[in-house]
Amino acid sequence: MLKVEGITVCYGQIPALRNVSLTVEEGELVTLIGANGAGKTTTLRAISGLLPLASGRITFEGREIGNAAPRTVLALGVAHCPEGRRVFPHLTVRENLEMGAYLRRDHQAVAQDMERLFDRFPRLKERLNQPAGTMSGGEQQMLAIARALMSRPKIVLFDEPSLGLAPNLVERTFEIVSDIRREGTTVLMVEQNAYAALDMCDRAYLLESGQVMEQGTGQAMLANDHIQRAYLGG
Amino acid sequence: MTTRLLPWLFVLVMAVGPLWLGDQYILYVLTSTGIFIIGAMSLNLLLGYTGQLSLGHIAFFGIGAYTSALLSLGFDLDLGGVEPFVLGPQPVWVAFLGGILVAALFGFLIGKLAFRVRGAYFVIVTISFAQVMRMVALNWVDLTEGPMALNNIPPLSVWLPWDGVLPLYRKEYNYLLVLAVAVVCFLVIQRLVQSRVGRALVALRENESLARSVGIDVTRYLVVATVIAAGMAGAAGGLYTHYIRIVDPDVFMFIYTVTMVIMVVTGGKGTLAGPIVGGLAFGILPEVLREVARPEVQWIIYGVAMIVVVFFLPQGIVPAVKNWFAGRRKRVAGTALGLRKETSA
Amino acid sequence: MEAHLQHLLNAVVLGGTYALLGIGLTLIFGIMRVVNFTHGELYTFGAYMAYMLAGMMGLNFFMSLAMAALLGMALGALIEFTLLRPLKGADIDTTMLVMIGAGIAMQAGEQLVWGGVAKSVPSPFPTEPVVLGSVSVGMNRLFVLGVALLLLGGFYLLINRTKLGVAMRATFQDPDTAALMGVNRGLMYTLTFALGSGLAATAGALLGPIFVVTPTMGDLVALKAFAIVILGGLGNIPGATIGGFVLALAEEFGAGYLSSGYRDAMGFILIIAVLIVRPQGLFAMKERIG
Amino acid sequence: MSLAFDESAAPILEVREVAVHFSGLIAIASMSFAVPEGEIVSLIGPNGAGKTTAFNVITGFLKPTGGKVLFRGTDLTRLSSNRIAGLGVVRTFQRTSIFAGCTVFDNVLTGMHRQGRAETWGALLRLASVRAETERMRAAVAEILAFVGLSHRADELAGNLAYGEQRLLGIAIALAADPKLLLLDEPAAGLNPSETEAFMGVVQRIRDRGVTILLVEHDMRMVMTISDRVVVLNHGRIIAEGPPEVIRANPDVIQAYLGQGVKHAKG
Amino acid sequence: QETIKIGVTQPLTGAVAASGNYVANGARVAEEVVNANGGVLGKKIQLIIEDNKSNPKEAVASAEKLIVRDKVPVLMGAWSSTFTLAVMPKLVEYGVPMVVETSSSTKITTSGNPWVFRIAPTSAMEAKSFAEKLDHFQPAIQKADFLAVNNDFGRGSADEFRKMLQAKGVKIGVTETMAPEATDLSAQLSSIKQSGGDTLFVTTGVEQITLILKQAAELRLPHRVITNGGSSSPDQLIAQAGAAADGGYFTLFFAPWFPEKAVHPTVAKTFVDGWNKKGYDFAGLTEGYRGYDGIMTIVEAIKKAGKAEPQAIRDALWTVKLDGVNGDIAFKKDGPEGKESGQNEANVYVVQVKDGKVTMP
Ligand SMILES: Nc1ncnc2c1ncn2[C@@H]1O[C@H](COP(=O)(O)OP(=O)(O)OP(=O)(O)O)[C@@H](O)[C@H]1O
Ligand SMILES: Nc1ncnc2c1ncn2[C@@H]1O[C@H](COP(=O)(O)OP(=O)(O)OP(=O)(O)O)[C@@H](O)[C@H]1O
Ligand SMILES: [Mg+2]
Ligand SMILES: [Mg+2]
Repeated sequence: MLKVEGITVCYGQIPALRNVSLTVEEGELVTLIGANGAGKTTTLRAISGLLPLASGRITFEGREIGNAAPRTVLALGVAHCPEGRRVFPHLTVRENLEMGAYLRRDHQAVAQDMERLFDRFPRLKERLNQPAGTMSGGEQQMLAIARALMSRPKIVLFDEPSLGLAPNLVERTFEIVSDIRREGTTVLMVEQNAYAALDMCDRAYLLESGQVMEQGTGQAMLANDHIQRAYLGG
Repeated sequence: MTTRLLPWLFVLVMAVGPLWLGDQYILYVLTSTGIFIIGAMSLNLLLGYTGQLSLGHIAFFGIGAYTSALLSLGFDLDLGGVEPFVLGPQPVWVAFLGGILVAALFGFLIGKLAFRVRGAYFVIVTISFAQVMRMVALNWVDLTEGPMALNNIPPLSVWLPWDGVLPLYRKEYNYLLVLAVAVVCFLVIQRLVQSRVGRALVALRENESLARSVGIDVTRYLVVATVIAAGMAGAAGGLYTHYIRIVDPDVFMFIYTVTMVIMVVTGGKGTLAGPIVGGLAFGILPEVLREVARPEVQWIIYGVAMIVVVFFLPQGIVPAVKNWFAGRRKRVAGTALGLRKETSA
Repeated sequence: MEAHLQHLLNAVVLGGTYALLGIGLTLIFGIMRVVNFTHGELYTFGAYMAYMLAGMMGLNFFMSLAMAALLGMALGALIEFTLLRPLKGADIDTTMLVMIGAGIAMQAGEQLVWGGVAKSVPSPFPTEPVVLGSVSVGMNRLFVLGVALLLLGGFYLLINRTKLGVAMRATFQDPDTAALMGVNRGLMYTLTFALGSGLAATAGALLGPIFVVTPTMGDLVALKAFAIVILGGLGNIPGATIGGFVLALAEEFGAGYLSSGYRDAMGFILIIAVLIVRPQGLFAMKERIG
Repeated sequence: MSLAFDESAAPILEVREVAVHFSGLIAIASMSFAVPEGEIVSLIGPNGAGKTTAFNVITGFLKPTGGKVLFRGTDLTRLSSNRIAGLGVVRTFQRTSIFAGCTVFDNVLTGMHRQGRAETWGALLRLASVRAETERMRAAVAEILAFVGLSHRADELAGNLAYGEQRLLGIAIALAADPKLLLLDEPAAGLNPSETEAFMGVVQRIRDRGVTILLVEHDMRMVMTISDRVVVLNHGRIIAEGPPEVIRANPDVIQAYLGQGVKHAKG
Repeated sequence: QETIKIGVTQPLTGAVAASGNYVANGARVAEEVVNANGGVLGKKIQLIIEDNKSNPKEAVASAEKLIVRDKVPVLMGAWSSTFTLAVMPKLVEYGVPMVVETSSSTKITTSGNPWVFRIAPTSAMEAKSFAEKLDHFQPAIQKADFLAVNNDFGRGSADEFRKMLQAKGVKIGVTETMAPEATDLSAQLSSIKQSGGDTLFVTTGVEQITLILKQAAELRLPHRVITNGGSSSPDQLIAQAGAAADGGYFTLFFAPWFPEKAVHPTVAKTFVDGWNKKGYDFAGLTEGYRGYDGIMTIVEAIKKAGKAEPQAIRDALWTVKLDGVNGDIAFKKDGPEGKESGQNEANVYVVQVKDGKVTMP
């Protein structure tokens, strides 16, 4: 479904990704792990069109999307929940969610989706008219996740969705990820909570210094010595 | 080592070059540009280092100019008391220093105020302050003569052991004086920004709450910066007033602040040499343009030149030149490294 | 009493035009954070367009007004596209410098094209004022007030109640994330700048027949518009509206009862005073830290 | 690991009945707790419980609606945030906070502000003492960068660092300020388990240097491992307080915060 | 062939560009007329016109440039009093005379600058001439209010007229001022309406006069409006203020509708013809004459001096007796002894707009 083929991405002159390839099949949950600065975020940003490719190809459902505008990529069904929350600080919670459904025209369905998300994150409903920037870190993270789901994507790119969430909510978030998968949405997830991520995913990739070092099923990766030592603190 | 000597070489060339050329007109242009460069340097301290855009900076310049002019001419002030307050003409240097002090005092007030308002709000407060000052100069006719202007302002003077007191009517002297003041201001700013105080200012620019969280007394340093910047702008104003020898409320014109901003940003804000390079470029440009086109077209070229500079050198001229040199050095180093690799392989 | 009423009426009428200028700028300065030094020139541009269309070409006044607004938008779009777009990501001072350059060039261009001599736009309204008891006001001024109020209401709804308005605000708070939501960033930038410019041009075209049209007419106006935006809080349309009226009241009563020499200072004194008490402007919230 | 909470240790920080309201919204209803000198105390609680708000109150970024904060007997609620930092109470930010336009080195150097004495006049006259001080500080910066593991990034612009590195830099800056009491707001967010583990070592070493630490963190493995004591906040009220093993078993805390299947959470 | 250069500094851009350009145009007409008649001392004259950008600092820069770069032996300028005052130290520094064509501040000729020769009248002189015409006004002026632009020109004029009217037994109401760039004057006019006077004296440029007339009509101001300072152009006012201009009186130093009523009709006619030939705006004649008379004065002085040298021109300026568009031009001594400046006694005309036409009562 999503195919990244040998991409190189640079900030200025310096390459952050070198010849990275990965694939995500329809209905899969794939995670990306790696140390700080390995290039995980960069990979997701390149897929969703925020960064230009120096070389390589990205295709989604057979269509070339490397270097396409973020809007085009989203319209094809790729949603991106960015790192570090990135809610619109001066918009209210409701307006933030509306932004998530920006490209959608089916207003009634949008309203229903919003209600469903409120069931998952009741706090958001309590705070509908609060400017997002005044919410607590975790509340903002909930909002960011909910917002990404508002577009009814075919695939969601999550960049550290559990960041700053309390344990019970981390749990809830992973449940949601499982839920949406069950509903047929594909997921590509960057997660520092490597145990949980590897445990629940189908396949995983390990990035180191901008290159794919390992790949395999989640369980295989969990069992991998190197990964145990370097990333799981085992 | 060369980079340390470079500024002094520049000063030497500036001190000797124009005098050697002996062209009065060039001297005039350089002197009046130099005065504004001093203003721009002081603005850079705020804009470039603390990140506070003072779009009313000319107010300090004007206050310096008016104070210096009034002190040197003497004035009487009826404040509604029994006796009007009368002050006779003061020696020009006393007046000049007075101008600096009063400007610095206003800088203190504005700095205190800036404690409360930042960013766009600070911009507007400073604009408003300059406008109010202009209105005061315009309407307090008893003191400032309002729009009728203060004229016949004495020039600055020097005391020479063999000549006694010599009023500086000649351009050469005025030019050298402006140059000297500029050098002093440069040194003050340089030392300040390269110190702990300077880092505190930059911290304020970059991230105020973080700065406070590590114990930087943001208000205090902002006040220090504003006082110094205002004092320097006041000195520039004093130089101006004793050089042009008339001062009227137009000295508070917005376009003058804009001129300083242009000098700072095109030259490279937050760099020491920026205001000087930008100042020379955009101070001299209008004089060059005089010969080229009709007046309106001169302005158009001037405006377009600014846009062009930003487009091609968005950081300003000085950082662009620095990067170019750094890049070249890196390339040279890179090839050297490459060679070594080959030989070792 | 009569004098109070007359001053009040003057202030309300003037406040409408100030508010109009304020919301145009609050879009660009308040929302986009571009210190727009062409705002005054776009105002001037609108006035000259009204002069050209209604005065020289003899078009219907209301038609000319609409066309001047559209031309102002077009010019705004052009400025955004050629000058601001290539600078994407540059800081506020850098874009400001470009706008200063553009403003200087535009003003000189206006003088080159139209000459320095004042022009006047023919007005379709009778010169006879509307008399209300002891006070009176020009018909054309009432018209301006009416249009201003309509535009203020319309833009309030646009920015705060429509999807487009939300997207506009989102874009300038976080362009990258807005793009991830499917917003066409470029379009938003151009559109916002064009709308702000269109409002400035509309103000110019509306006021052209009341005042006279000169190349420097925008200078003072631009400064006041900045003041109004700040008074109301950045990006806040109701704030800018109220800011406009407050400024007009301060000027009118300051000039009427204190000293006319300080008339134009009143607004600025007011701003300093307001910002000392409420540093974030009259109608804005404080930011959260941490 | 150190012993459980020692009643006799004098509190370095005492929060007394602090309340914070935001126009109608009650962020903190009433909160009292103490931090004994030399310990690591964790403040945990669900999202939106008021932890960051408490930090904001302690460090003077927010004036509380009511209550007091005593640092070695001084009431902090009256002081400005920089004065509080001047007393040695230094915090990090939950939202990454660095001097983005400066190099990593300069970021930390700026953090050392409190340790410098050079003032305007000294700088203008370029006194020898000032120059010596600068040299000393530069050496200290290198040490701190090595301590948090950012030495190799010293000349990079801080804004260009990856997220996790920026978080580490934030801590380096706080350390540079020579804290007596260090308040860390979710320092491990964005670190993977190994990095977190290494970071726990860093925190413990900071404590061993005599710095008291108040920690807000959602990574329970870290909290439970290194804390001497845990304070649990929910809906702006303290619902439990005690050594980690007690808190871990507290049903209220499990219900409100930890959740049932702790297996997914880190640790 | 060599030419004789004459320097002109005027505001060609910026706030007061409109008037500055009119004056510059008048000077250009003079240049053509002189050169068409064979120039002076057998050479053609050549104007070098510099823009002083409506600001005093630039006024100095333009004077420096003209004197040092172009080596002109004589200057004309610099429109506003502040620009002129700013240039004056340069005249002493380089020893170059300047003919002042517009500025009205008394300071210019009283501050002891022997290189300044002003053909424009001071506000005091204008008030004095106006006093002679006071009886023409029916009904007589009982109580006067003032609205003046807040600069040397406006304030000076309001002061002098107030003094003069007071001496004539007219009651004085309020004096309001306005910023030069102000467009909304309703506050000031509302206060003036309150004062209950019958006549409003207005001193400012033509743009603001237009605004005042329009806004006075909107506020139903009962006053008769009289403008002074000579910087208005009734034609422009009729065109732009329409009916609102009706009934107003305007003091001028040249009334181009009635060249025959000028002191020297043929001179006035030559000027108007030259102006029209160049296709300049009729409305600009009331200001343009200043440039014309200024250059003519300079040319006359050069002729008398017999050489184009600053000192000689200055000495010759004292002996000039010229038929100007405004009237006779000759300089009297003004200012401290030994350092006197030259001041010309200018003529003043009052016209009235009636039924959309300019008339001379
Ligand atoms: N805007 C930028 N400019 C320059 N370099 C950048 C920029 N953003 C990231 N980098 C660099 O690119 C590399 C990869 O960064 P990236 O953000 O993709 O890492 P990451 O794997 O997501 O790390 P983390 O876990 O810390 O989020 C890092 O070395 C980082 O310093
Ligand atoms: N400036 C503000 N205006 C309005 N509400 C606010 C403001 N600041 C905080 N709040 C609210 O106060 C509550 C406490 O926020 P706080 O940031 O302290 O939570 P927290 O415990 O740090 O949560 P997290 O673990 O998610 O970071 C939240 O519900 C938040 O929405
Ligand atoms: Mg990342
Ligand atoms: Mg928090």
